[in-house]
Amino acid sequence: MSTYLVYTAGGVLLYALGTYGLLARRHLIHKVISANFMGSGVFLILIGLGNRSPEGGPDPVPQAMVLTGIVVTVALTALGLAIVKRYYTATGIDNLDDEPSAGGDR
Amino acid sequence: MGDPRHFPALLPLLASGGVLAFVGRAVLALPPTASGLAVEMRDGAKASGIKNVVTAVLLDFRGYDTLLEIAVLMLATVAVLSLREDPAALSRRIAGRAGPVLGALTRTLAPLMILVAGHLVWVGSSEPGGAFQGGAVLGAAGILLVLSGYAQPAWAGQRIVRWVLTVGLLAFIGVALYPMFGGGSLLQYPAESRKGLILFIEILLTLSIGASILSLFLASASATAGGERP
Amino acid sequence: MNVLAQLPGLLVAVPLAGAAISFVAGRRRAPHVAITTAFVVLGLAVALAVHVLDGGPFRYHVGGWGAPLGIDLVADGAAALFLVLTAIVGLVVTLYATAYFRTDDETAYGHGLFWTLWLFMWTSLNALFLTGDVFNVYVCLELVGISAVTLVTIGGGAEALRAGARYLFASMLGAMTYLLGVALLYAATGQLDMDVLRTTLVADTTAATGLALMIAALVLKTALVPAHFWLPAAHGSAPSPVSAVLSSLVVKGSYFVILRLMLDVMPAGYLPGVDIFLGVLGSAAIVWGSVQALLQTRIKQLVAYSTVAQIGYLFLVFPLARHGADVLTLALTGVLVHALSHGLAKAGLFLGAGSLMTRFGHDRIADMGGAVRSTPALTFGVALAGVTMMGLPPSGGFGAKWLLVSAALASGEWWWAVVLVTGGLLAAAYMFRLLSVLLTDAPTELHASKGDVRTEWLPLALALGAVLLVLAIPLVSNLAAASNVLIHAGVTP
Amino acid sequence: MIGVFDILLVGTLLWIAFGSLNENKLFKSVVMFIIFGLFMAIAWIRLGSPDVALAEAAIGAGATGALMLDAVGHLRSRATPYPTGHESRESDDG
Repeated sequence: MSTYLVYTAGGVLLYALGTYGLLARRHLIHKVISANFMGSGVFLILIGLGNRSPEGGPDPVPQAMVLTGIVVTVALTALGLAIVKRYYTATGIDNLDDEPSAGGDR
Repeated sequence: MGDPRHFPALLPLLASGGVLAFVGRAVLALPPTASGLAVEMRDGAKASGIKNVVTAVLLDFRGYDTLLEIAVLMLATVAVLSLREDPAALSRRIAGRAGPVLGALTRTLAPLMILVAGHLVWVGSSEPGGAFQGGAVLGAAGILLVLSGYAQPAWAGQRIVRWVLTVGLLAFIGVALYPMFGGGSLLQYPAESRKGLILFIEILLTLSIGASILSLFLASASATAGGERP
Repeated sequence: MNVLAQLPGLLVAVPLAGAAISFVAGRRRAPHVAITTAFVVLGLAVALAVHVLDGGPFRYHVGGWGAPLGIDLVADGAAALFLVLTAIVGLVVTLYATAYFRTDDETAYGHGLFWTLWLFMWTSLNALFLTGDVFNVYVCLELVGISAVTLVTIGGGAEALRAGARYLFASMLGAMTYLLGVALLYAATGQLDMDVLRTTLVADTTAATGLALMIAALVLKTALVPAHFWLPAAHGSAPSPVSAVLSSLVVKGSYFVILRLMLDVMPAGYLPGVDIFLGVLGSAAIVWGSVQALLQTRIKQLVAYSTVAQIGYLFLVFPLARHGADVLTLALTGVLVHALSHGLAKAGLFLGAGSLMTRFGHDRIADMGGAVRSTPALTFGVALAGVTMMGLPPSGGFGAKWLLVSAALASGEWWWAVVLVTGGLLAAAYMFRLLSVLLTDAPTELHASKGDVRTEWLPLALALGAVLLVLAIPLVSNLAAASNVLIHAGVTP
Repeated sequence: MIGVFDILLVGTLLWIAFGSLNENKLFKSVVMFIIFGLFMAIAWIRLGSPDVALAEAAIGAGATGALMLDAVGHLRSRATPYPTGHESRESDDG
């Protein structure tokens, strides 16, 4: 047992929690938040496991991957929230369980 | 637990429990020491003259990931713009509701953040920092300025705004293509101009990441202030 | 500059530049940028295919580093095939879209941003077919995902927004799971390059878990039953040119990565049972998707469920690949022909369905009687696409099924052949349901009395391509022989 | 060596994440999400990744948080024109 394992285990738990939230929470914004937690979980696992270097100092490759991942996640989040807002304005619905009453689309 | 009908549902519980067991087992099976590509990367970075190895990985060894990532950011901005309800909404005032506290905070914080962003880019090749961090701070400063009403971008999809959003990506593509004319491959900076080109890209990326993050916020925020549905 | 050596880099950089320029160009000039880009990319893709046929597969070191330090692109026969398919469908869809999307309406279709989004998607598909790096796949998948979701919602209807939201969450789940898989794989092996992984992969719990997660995520993105729940709504409610691209190309992007991981990167039997499991899911997809297609009353929903079924065929290669080089060669050529023929025919069907909906002003199959009299070229195109979908001779679909059935029989596992034949019969049933209405000689009342030449004839062009593909099977099999899967399996010297 | 600080930090992260997902009032959920981002930044520094910490604070907590607050505000400002029945119970934040 060592420090990297604490953060990695936290990452795994966080990922599982996010998965649960994404599938179980009803409100769309809660789903977006859940996906972000999943992302943070993966990032913790990446960098946690990159901290196993015997000669000290974390592996730079996972760090670069996480930096990329953070930017990608904010892009996904922005798109998700934009769709949620537009959908809510159009229908007044904030989840995926209810069906919109009038679906007029080509 | 919140909504008794939805939160403790069986399928999500099984899914996340399964993930926990499956991934947990895999993590515990790992040896306690491993160095991945760290050694190769450090040696490579030493040869290329960039002291911050993370920056070297992002902009040099795996610069292709970064090129596509800038594309992701610009794509997301375009995506959010395409989801606007009313194209005119963007040109309306979206802020100007700062209280005295936020106002004072912004007056101190925003210039500081812009300085920090510049500093991050400048030191990025040797210390923690670089285009991503600098750009993010720059974008955050922009959001703060807009929220407190100090900046009023004429955000109307005009040519100039489109250019600001695109120029970073276009310049990056240009720099990526440039080595091809000398027989190199995509993003293969010539050794003699490598450091200069990387710094040039860093500065461009900082501005374009900052602009993208700010416009991600503006494009969506203005939809709120755009008034009622037509 | 030696253009031939630079083709992989150009195939990504050119459409990316096109996307950026189309955004700056504005609503009116963007279509011209898109058309220009489409022609250039088609030229580059064909050149790459010819180059690979001539000189075999090659690797392209982005940044000049080479794996494991840098990222490598892999130009082999299979990648070239998918790139050419993307370019052909892409060009036709671009031309069709110039007629389909009105450019004079300020608010219509994402404020004219369709072109930029579409070129971004094209870039990401090209990048996905070329990449040889498992983390780079993640970035490409995100580019595909974001552009696809946005293109679904671009019409702005409530149904499309709902479908887009569902698609986005499926996409997020897939992306995070894929990245988790990469994290475990990298932690176990310290490598990200597929070719390095291929030569260094040893039995290891963590690496196997990582690869299993990656494949699960890709299966979700490919919409293989039972992970297809997001597809029919998304493909059915998107604007028709978008549906065409989603069904014909986007699902193949993630499929292609599965193909690489399963048949090239992992040694045979590395994930025991997964190959058979994927084959079983594929069979289930063929049956379930076809039955659902039979039950649909709206034309685009029928076509979308047909995609669910057709995706199934692509997964039959995995159980067949266990039976030696000859069966693998037949099966791989079969799925490649199937991917091409489905790509062309399905794009034709969706474009045709879109034109029919524009002409009739609704999407109810039952009320589309007499289409053959009022819109002969269009109806003929839809019918011809249907023929290749059923696998009737002579068509690309027939060639694909023939190869796959031969592979199944040669493998001794005849039950895959039963699945293939059943799938063909079911496809005939649902296509016949549609065609029997369209081909009736009933008087019709059209919503739009005149159709644009592009929306009338382009579906027919794609369908003809899918039929004539049967003549190009020797070419496809040469490209299959030049794919890394067969080279590393020792089939091609 | 397991540091007490590390265990406390990871525990806090998980606790905040759970709280954010278990909270029915959206506004509170989002605020907890932003606080989570700040704690993540500390975790990155502990893991020797100051580059990631900077990005997390600015993007993860900052920009993402601003986007989410804006979305919550949007949903709240449009909540009135629609008759109840469509909205789930989770959106009535106070």
